[in-house]
Amino acid sequence: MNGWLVAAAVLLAGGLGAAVWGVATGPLGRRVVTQNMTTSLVCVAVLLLAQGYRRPAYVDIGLELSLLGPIGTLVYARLLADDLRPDPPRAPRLTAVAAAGTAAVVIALAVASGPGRAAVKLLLVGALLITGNVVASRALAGGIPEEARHE
Amino acid sequence: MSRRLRMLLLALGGAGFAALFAAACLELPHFGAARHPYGERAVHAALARHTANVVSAVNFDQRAFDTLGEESILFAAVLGTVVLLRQTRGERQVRPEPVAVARPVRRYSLVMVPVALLTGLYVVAHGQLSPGGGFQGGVVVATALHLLYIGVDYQALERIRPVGGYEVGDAAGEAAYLVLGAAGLLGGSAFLANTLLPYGTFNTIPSGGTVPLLNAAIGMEVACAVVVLLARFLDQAVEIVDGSGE
Amino acid sequence: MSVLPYLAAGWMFLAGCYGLATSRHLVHAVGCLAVCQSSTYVLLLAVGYRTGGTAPVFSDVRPGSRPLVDPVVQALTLTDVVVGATVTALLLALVVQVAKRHGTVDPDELSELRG
Amino acid sequence: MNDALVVICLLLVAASATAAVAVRDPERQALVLAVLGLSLAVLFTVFQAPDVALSQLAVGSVLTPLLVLLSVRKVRRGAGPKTRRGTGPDRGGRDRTRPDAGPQPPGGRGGRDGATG
Repeated sequence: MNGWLVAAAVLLAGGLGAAVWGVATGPLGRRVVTQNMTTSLVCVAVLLLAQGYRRPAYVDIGLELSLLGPIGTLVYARLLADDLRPDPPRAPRLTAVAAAGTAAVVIALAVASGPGRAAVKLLLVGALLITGNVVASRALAGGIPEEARHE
Repeated sequence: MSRRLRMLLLALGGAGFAALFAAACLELPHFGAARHPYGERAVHAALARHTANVVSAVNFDQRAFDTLGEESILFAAVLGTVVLLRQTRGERQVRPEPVAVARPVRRYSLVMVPVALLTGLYVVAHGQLSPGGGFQGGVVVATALHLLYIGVDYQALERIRPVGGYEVGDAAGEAAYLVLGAAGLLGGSAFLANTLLPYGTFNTIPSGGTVPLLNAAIGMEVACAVVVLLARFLDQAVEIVDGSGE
Repeated sequence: MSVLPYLAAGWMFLAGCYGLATSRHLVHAVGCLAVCQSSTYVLLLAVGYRTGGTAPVFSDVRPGSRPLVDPVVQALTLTDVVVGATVTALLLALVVQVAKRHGTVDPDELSELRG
Repeated sequence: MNDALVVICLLLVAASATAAVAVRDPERQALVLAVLGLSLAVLFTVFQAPDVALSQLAVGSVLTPLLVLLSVRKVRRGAGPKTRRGTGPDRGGRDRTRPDAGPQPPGGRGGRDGATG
């Protein structure tokens, strides 16, 4: 029983539950934004779990997710650009909340793990995740124009 | 087969499966039980050969032959895709127009390509120590390259992706795995037996005998295979159009 | 609790099968097959789990200091994930080929074409 | 505590798997599959299988969506420009004239169209 695991459980039950609902219903724009936010959410949850299980090795999962998650969202931004263009999904507030939440959790984890390689790695994951999330939001909000087609 | 008949069959099959599966579940060892005879033996065997990541030890040492089969499946699937998605008669190739991706997205992609490549190589290189391995790292490496298509431009991807080279790399990775296996045979023991190299110091990169080498071979094969696979799909979706005119 | 993971895996498998049988688009059917495949990951890992155990990876823990979950099923699942991905890729290539040949990806229309 | 985590993750995985089947448009299904992949990755972490979680992430977050979306794009283009948008996914190739197909029995299809979750 420890606080990190409780935090992860609450985050997953609330956040990921809402994410499943958000990605399965509603207009396309909302679904894509939800997918983007899910990356941050799951990454933070995995970092919390790594701390809760006292296994720094699990941080590698967060590292990979912080890289691949935003790339995945860019895939949607790129290949669904035509469908998203009429109503580009903008979610500045949600993005800001996600970035702030990520930063808070990562700093708390880095403090808890003490100075050293582990803390640097955690901060790196956090920085990658926040940057990726912000850039992916920007890409969804019309950052990638429609591709010219040869018809 | 009519829709109704199909649904009836599905309902019958589903009900049968559900009943049998539920019955089987009740007889399975309970979730979270403490007895794992195979797992304990695998851990002992891995520690005896100084491999810190037992899952890698199982994959590349104790079950190395099965992994050969798995990689052959990957190899065959890529081959099948290449055959299925070739350019056929009546189709022509067009150059996709360049797209103007927003500046921050473009910059992010360009910066992330080396970062992701490095991470992929890190995951491959530490496969015998920490979670990860040839497959996971290989996919990350291949994904990193495709960031150029996603975030920059198709032409940018094409410049760093001579598909022929990656096809050779795919085959070379598979061949390296076979050669390492055969080396065990020549060294006087069995195919893919991990008896050739010293086992090294526990929890350092050159530990575990042939595990790191097999890991690297798989990493190379997977990275090249994914690049070739995606190249075929990208060709179809971006470049090749129906020649009869749309 | 002692059988919940197994039942969840069974549910996922059945849901995937239902989707496969009622699918009206072959790409959607491939997605449903991926769902079926993921049920096998859940089942395998659930069999190998051990309450209070940790991953059999000793880069950051001392061997013997904590109980371990079963590494053999994890290796099996790893193979399963790889094979699942290749199956998805190969089937999607087949779908593209079907679309080129027949101009449709609706399974019902495809069977009409044949008969 | 870990039991609660296992239950939460299992329910999330089962729910997203059901949603992935119920969402019938392949592009939207790709989004749900991505979320399914992420919930599977968390479940594997909770099951103490970081290696499997890593490979699930590697496959599920970029590779599968990219393959699915590229296939959908190719299939749609192959089926003609009219189906590009609007009528939903279920009518993939309807605009193709097929003189040999004969008249459709009325009411044999439909009803299920657009059954998104």
